[in-house]
Amino acid sequence: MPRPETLTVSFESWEGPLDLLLALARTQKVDLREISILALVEQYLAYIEGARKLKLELAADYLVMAAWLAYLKSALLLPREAQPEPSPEELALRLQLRLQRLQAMREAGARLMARDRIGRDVFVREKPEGLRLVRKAKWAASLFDLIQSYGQIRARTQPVVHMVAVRPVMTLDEAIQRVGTLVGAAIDWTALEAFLPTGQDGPMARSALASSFVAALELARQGRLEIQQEGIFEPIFLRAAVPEPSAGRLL
Amino acid sequence: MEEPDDFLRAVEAVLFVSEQPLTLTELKLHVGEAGDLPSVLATLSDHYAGRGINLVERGGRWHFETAADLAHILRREKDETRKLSRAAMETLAIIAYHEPVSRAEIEAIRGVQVAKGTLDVLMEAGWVRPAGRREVPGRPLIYATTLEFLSHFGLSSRRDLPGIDDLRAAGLLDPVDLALEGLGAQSVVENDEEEA
Amino acid sequence: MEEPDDFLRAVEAVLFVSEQPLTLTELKLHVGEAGDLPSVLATLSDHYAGRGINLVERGGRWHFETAADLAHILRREKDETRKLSRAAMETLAIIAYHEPVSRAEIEAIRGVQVAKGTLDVLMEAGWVRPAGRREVPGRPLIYATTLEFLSHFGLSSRRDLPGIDDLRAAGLLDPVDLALEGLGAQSVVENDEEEA
Repeated sequence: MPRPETLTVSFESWEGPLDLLLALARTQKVDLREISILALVEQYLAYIEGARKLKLELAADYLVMAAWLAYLKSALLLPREAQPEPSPEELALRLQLRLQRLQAMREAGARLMARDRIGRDVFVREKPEGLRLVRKAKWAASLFDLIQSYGQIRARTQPVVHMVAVRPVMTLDEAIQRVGTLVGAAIDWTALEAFLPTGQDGPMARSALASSFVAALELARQGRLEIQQEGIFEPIFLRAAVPEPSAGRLL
Repeated sequence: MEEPDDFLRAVEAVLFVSEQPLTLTELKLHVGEAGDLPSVLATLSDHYAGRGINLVERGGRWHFETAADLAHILRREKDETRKLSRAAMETLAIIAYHEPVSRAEIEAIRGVQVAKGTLDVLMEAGWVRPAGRREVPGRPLIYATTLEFLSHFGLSSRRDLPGIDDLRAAGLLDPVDLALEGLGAQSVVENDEEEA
Repeated sequence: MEEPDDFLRAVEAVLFVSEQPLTLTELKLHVGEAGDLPSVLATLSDHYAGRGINLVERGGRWHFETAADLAHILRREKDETRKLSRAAMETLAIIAYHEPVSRAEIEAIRGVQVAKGTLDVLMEAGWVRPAGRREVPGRPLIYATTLEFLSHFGLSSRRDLPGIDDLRAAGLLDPVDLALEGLGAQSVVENDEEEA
């Protein structure tokens, strides 16, 4: 067996205790399946001892491994019946299996690296022209879009002639007059709409409604009528003001 | 087919990976002098004639290129439907109603400058074409619509375009404020429906 | 030699100009469905076998590359493939032969922690990718190889990994615990926790 000292490489070149163990195992020059674990333990412990004598600084995991191997060695040497669980044979087998696996991957890595690799052994074109995807726009536009656009341009740019549209309206005075007269005839609560002129629609109907409402507010302010509404957006009711004695007292 | 020898294979591979066409001298730097380069190039060139890739010589330099008749395959076209921008739509409408018009005239009608890309888009779409020059100072280019324009918009001639009176009748010439009022009323109705 | 038809010529040209290896689907986008693509690829691949350029399939994607024996002619001084550290090489092999694997599983095989830069280097090279998480406590990330890994190392698929069948048959790709069970070692199962 070669002396462990023949492995003169510094610890920095080992990737941990398992790596060192594998290197030592390979010095036994046998298949990893037939390796003597006891001899390997001896090799490792001797190597660590040698390093200590040289006052090399050892990383903790190398020392942990040394301690574990020392334990394994003593267990392997114990009489059979005194063996603890798990058996030292099993521990030794585990170690052997781990070394085999590491070795297998190390060899696989080397074989992988030795393959014909692109850029080292085989080459692809330096500057391929490339395949082009040409996007061809299909424009979506309808005749309506076209004439609408034209209409907008003309509407936007033609000299604008301002014409004040004559809109049919009910004036506020008219509404006050009308509501004031009609509410006198109404004894009970009557909806606002009942005070509107009939037969109107469109802008005139809207104007009449708005003016009549404002007229009602004005008449209520004058104390000529009362307004009641159950809630927001509920119908608005009007009736002629009934003078109440209590109200008079407060004033 | 004859078994290619290593010299020929080397020439083939060097031409394949090269970034640019190679002269005989440059080729020799790689493949050496072990063979008759001009004859090998001729053999290779024969071999590739009629294939998808051809070996060609241009001005004393050799390179591989794809066969010219396959160009359409290497550029794959994909249709994408896109909406014409408002500027493009308006420009197209002005050309259609007023053709032939110069760019300056289009701008005068639109009241906005016409970006350079706008006319390009319309020409790329195949709807607008340059139609000569206006014989005025500066001889500006004038534009007109194409037959493709008519067929795309389903018109048999430009006379089919609705006239100003038709546009007015359709409400398309409504002054903007009234149009807005209409929109406002509409949106109120919609809101009411949502609340209900 | 048979006269190449247009479909074959198109496939040849598309593969020649493509910037990356192409799948059948990608090829069809360009050459259409006018021919039997797999058979044309086989024909082309046969045609180029033994030439200076070969047509190869890697992980379902096809590309042209130069023949490996011409490396000495094509390799240039400036082409220096960055040498992987031994740790990176082993880690790559472990991922390739065991994928998907977690970092802890890599460490169990190597007997050391995976240094921070090791996986980064492999991912940067484009050979390794995170491939989800293992559904065990802690949900560790797991790693696998990429299609680029296959093309770079000239593998049609992972089945082509050198010696993978032998390693599997020898149980060397199984975890140690599983291997112990396989060996029929008695009183082993309960002591699994001991394995660090």
